[in-house]
Amino acid sequence: MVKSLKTRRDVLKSGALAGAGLATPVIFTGSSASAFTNEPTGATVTLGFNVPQTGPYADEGADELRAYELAVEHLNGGGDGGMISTFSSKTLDGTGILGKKVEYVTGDTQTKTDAARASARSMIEKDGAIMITGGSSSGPAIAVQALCQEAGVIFMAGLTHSNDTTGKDKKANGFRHFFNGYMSGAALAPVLAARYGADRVAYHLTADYTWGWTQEESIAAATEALGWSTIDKVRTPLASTDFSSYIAPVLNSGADVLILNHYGGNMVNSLTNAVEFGLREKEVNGRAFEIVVPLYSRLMAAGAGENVKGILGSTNWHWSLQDQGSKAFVQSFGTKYGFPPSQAAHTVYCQTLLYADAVNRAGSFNPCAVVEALEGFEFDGLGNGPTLYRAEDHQCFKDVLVVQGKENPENAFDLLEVVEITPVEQVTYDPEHPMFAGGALGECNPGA
Amino acid sequence: MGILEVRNVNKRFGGLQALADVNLSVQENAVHAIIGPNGAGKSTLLNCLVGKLIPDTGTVMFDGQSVLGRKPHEINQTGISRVFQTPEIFGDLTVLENVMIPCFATRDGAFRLHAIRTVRAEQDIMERAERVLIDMSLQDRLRDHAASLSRGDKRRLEMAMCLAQEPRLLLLDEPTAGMARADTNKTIDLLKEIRDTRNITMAIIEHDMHVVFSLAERITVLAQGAPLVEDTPENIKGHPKVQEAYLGQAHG
Amino acid sequence: MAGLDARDTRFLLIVVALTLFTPILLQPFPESSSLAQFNAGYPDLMQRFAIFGIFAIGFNILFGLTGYLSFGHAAFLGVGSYATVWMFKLLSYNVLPGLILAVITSGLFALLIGYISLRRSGIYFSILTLAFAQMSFNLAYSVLTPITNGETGLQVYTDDPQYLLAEGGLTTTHIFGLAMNKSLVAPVGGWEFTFNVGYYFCAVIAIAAFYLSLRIFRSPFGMMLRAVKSNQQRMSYTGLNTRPYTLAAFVISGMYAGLAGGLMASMDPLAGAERMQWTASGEVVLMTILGGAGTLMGPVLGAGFIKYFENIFSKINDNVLHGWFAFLPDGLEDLLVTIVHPFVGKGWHLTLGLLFMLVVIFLPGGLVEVGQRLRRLFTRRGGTPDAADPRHAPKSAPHVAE
Amino acid sequence: MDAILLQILNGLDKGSAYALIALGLTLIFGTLGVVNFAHGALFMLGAFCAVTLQRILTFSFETVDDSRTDFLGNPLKVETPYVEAWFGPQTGGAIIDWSVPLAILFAIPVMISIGFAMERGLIRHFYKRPHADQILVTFGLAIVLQEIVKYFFGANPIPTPAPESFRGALDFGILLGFDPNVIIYPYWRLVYFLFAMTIIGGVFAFLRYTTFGMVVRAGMADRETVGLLGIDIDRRFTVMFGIAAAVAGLAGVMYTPINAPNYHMGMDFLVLSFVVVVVGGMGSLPGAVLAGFLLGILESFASMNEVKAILPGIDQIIIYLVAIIILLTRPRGLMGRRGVMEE
Repeated sequence: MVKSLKTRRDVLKSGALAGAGLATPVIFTGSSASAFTNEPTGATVTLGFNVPQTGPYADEGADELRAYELAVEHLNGGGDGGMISTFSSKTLDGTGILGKKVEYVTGDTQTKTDAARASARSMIEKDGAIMITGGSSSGPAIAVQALCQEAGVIFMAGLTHSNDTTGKDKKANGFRHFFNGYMSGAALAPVLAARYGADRVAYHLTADYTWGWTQEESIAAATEALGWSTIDKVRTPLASTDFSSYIAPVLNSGADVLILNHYGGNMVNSLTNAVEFGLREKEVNGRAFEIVVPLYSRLMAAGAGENVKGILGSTNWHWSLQDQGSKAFVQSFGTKYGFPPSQAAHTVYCQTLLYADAVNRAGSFNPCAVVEALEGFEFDGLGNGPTLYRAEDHQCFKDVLVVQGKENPENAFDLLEVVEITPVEQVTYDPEHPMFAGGALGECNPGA
Repeated sequence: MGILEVRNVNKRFGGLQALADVNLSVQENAVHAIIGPNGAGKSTLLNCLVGKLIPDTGTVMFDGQSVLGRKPHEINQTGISRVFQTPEIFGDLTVLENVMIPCFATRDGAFRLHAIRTVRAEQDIMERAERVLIDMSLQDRLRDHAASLSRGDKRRLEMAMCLAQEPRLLLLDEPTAGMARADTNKTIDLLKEIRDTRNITMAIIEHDMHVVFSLAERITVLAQGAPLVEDTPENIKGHPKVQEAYLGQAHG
Repeated sequence: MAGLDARDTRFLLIVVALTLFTPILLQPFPESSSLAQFNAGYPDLMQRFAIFGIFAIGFNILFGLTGYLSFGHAAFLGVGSYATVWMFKLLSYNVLPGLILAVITSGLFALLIGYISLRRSGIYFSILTLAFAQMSFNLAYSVLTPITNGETGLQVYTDDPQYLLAEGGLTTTHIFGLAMNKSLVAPVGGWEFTFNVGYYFCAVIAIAAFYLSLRIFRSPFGMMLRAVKSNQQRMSYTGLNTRPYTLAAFVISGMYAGLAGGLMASMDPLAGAERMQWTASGEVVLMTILGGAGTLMGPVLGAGFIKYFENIFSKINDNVLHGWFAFLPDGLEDLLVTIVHPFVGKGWHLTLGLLFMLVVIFLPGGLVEVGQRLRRLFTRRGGTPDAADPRHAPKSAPHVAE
Repeated sequence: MDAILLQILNGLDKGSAYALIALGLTLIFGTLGVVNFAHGALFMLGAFCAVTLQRILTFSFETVDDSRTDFLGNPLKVETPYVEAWFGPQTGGAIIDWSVPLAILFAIPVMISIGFAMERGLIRHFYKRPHADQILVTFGLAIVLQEIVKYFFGANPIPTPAPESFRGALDFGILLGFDPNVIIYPYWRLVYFLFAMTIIGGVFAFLRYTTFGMVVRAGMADRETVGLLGIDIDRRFTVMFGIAAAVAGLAGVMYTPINAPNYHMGMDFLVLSFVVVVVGGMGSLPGAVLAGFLLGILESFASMNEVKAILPGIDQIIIYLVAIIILLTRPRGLMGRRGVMEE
């Protein structure tokens, strides 16, 4: 592979050396300069935080950025250390990564694949980032993951829930801590069956794009396996703001459960519309009609307000968890910013720590060494219980939370309550599962 | 048989009969004036001739061919050019370019994609345009924006654009409207010169009787959409119906 | 030279020089200076300048010359990208077949949309093009996913056929073996310049595209288009059918957009559906008007301006701000950071919006008007007051008679 | 049959929003000749008037409750709205509950002032400029306005529920002789529809029966002539801009319980409302209303499963498809006049 992405950092040093000896400029191609892309040669190492700062997911992005800043602070020995103290691996000692002080650059994905890649490329090419992380939706995450594979840097995915990220679009240089659509289905279905009965009739409303489809497929398969039937799967345009014309047909469809495979503004609006049309008061065959939102986000639950009360869904992490790691993180984040972290903040904080630790354990920033260190890595103390970074697909396997909109919130952040912590065994699947088949990790790419 | 033959043309706008059974015959190489009080249908008739409007019924023959229902550019290609009451020129282009465009149209037809050749390479077109502009005494303003010309110059430019096409029939819509007497006389001389030096048939709509009687060989009088009389200038002058039509208008 | 008169030749040479020296010109600050943040001489952004320059130049052929405001040009960009990526998937990573197919398909697509949309003019035309583009985007994002790969974006997978890919052949985009991502890095003193193959490939095509547009501007066809903008009625009464002229302009500018889209995919082999959205169409409108519609250089300036903002300003975070103002006393530092904060980083849209307004209010002719005003200021002193810039406004391109 | 009725009801509602926005847009275009890309932003500002009033009404003081703790384990700070403290929890709570309808009173002066300020400060200087300049400057303004809102209110949607008594749904089917629970229509949507009809009726009556309105209509038809009559048409047009802004703002206020407002809701509606205006015919008020309802209803029908089964993806493109067909068969939209915006 002919690769010669060069950064100012490496060259700065070589250039300074050359410049010291010679008055004339020295020109050379980058490929011979270092072993891998953006090899940090100075006293610092640069990470690239690529989050949506504009567009509909800007609030998620802002929360991710806060968590990144916190993580950098902790890695460099500032603050109370957060989850570093609870993390099962003990290589992080507040001296940065491999003794190099951690610096960071930020970019705006705008929640668009093109913008996300442009921003990631500029962080790699211009700022010399050794690792890219972030994102708040699957399209950009998959696109940036592919870019990092080509460029030879590590990608630590942020909030991305599509099966494809570690399924057909998985890449050797990419890692995902967040859970996925299949896991949501596997965790949620038994709770749904236990609560609402095993003979329910479900009606899916699905955002008409890749993520929506994979989640719809996952949830339908998981619920059908437990005896539910699916009466209809209706795709809604992404640009919809008013879902009334999609909600109305649910009324007389014979369904008694509505599953909203929506995220972000779509989720807030479709849920609001569903409640507005009286679905929550409705009874079908003597049983209460139920609404399910498989992927919950607290920030978005806040947008739906009262409407989320009692509605079941799943989430990667919630601040009310009482394990040591979660408590330490909430304490540290809450003290600094005045409110508890979101699941997006949690996952990116973990990803940053996991990357730093992997580099320390590998003793090198070389992406291939990092990949080796992360593959099959088992850890604990980051809020989700014992966790495995599976080597076959670079997906984290850990417990999944089934949550419910809280009936009587005590404060503005107390919107969800954990109903059940689904054990990791229940959400584990075979790497060759049909929903994930079709892609290949390929070889790790160190670039250069 | 005239070069332009209009037969039984009718045009209604809602309840208004704008043209009622208009017949008109313009002889080749003649100057034919169409006069009539305001609202008599003169401009409507002109619009029907150039394809801006389509008559409800009737026929319009030019040089033995029907031009009815054809698109304005197709009608122009048969040899009919029109000068408007308010000059229709390309304000953003230079004077020379304004005249080059009709030259291209005459040479190349309705469409030809000259995307790579430069304008400067079109020597024949340029020379032709310059010649016409010299005839119109606009040679000093070749590179000025057309929009910057005076009203009179704009009229002459539009005339130049029409003449550059070497039309067989030139339609003039009140060519001296709003002009001072001296300018009007100049225009009359110009039109006379065109009449005498080029083989162009002209149909003129005009209010100014001075212009009409200086130029026209035949005159058609329209009133309320219908042709009242058609005759020589001498006979029209004292025609009682004509006076009635104009006086009637003066009264109310 | 090359069918141009002396002034245009000089102008073209200046553009060529500027383009070739872009990697140097865009790195004005030494790497160690705190202003290095504003350097833009890295491959991705330079490629974007060239690509969006092509896009805007093409758009300007339609809008600047004929006055027809298309709100759907991003659709052609998207079609070009998809076509190119499909060529990567089916043949190999050589960009040439992809670019050719991109230009052809976008031209055909433009022919279809233009043929229908040009039946109307004014805002009705704008809405028709907008409607077509939005339909393309919505479908590409959803039901056409088998062709476009939807939200994820069309990309090359290892199991794609790639019939022409030889064993051990390049697995990054290249032109006959010269990889697009190959760079030559030259450190000079404190500065560092990156000369990237991809950028120069884009730059050469951009210069060709610019030269072609210059020829079109100076051609009888260009004159006809300006005449259409000036007075359609007179065109008809001069025996010219305006439709084929506008359609030709529409198709040409659609092909430019397709070429730009193909180049985008060639620099970065992934095609996302968002590049077809109406906001992307709006962006090229903004670029063109901001730079100066109807001028040759304006659209390129506008494109550079907006891309610079999008890529440089959005990356200035509080951390960077504190770095800049660190020399000040703490209170003052925080105050300044607080004041600047809403306008940079995630607030770059705000700055961009304000700048649009300021430019439109005070510089109706766009950014090139700044140059024209400056030039006038100097030439007045020099004594030739109305030597309007020959490069730009077709309005002031009277050298047909020379 | 019931499904069709249901979709007509839904369409009326969506149509109301389209019609209200398009009405203001076409009013501004018809009177001032300005293409206002910031009109969607006015709709959004209206919605945020409701949010602002909600914030004002729930403006609270803090008391520390030692018996409870917050998420960090510190004593919980309890926030009590001043309104509840002053009027008692009962009345105060009711006032907060009614914040959306109350916001109408709040939004009218605010939106009219914003409209005046926009017209006087910016739009006025663009009457004589090309449409492209108007589009650019108003688009810039729209970006600025939405970024300011985002700065203060964040990017996520903010819930603004309807008053308690308007939540829930009316069983429309029973009234028409269907089985119960077949045709359900939320109360608030009914309110929205009636509200929209009232506003539309009000605007039409104002233009038809007041001398002010007659002058404005005359000005829309022929601005120069009215100017020649010595009437100061510009001042009246300023007022019309204020009214158009208020109409868009009220549409936004009342829409908040249907869709939780966020900063880019204006852009979401902008393109659609332009399509609506053009389909109706630029500068035609009845056209805008007609097209608004027409497109709203068609959009609802297109989202029916039965329709999508035949034409997949039709709901994604229906509005644009209809716009194309109408513009090709009726060159100036449904009720447009000749010569408007065609140069």
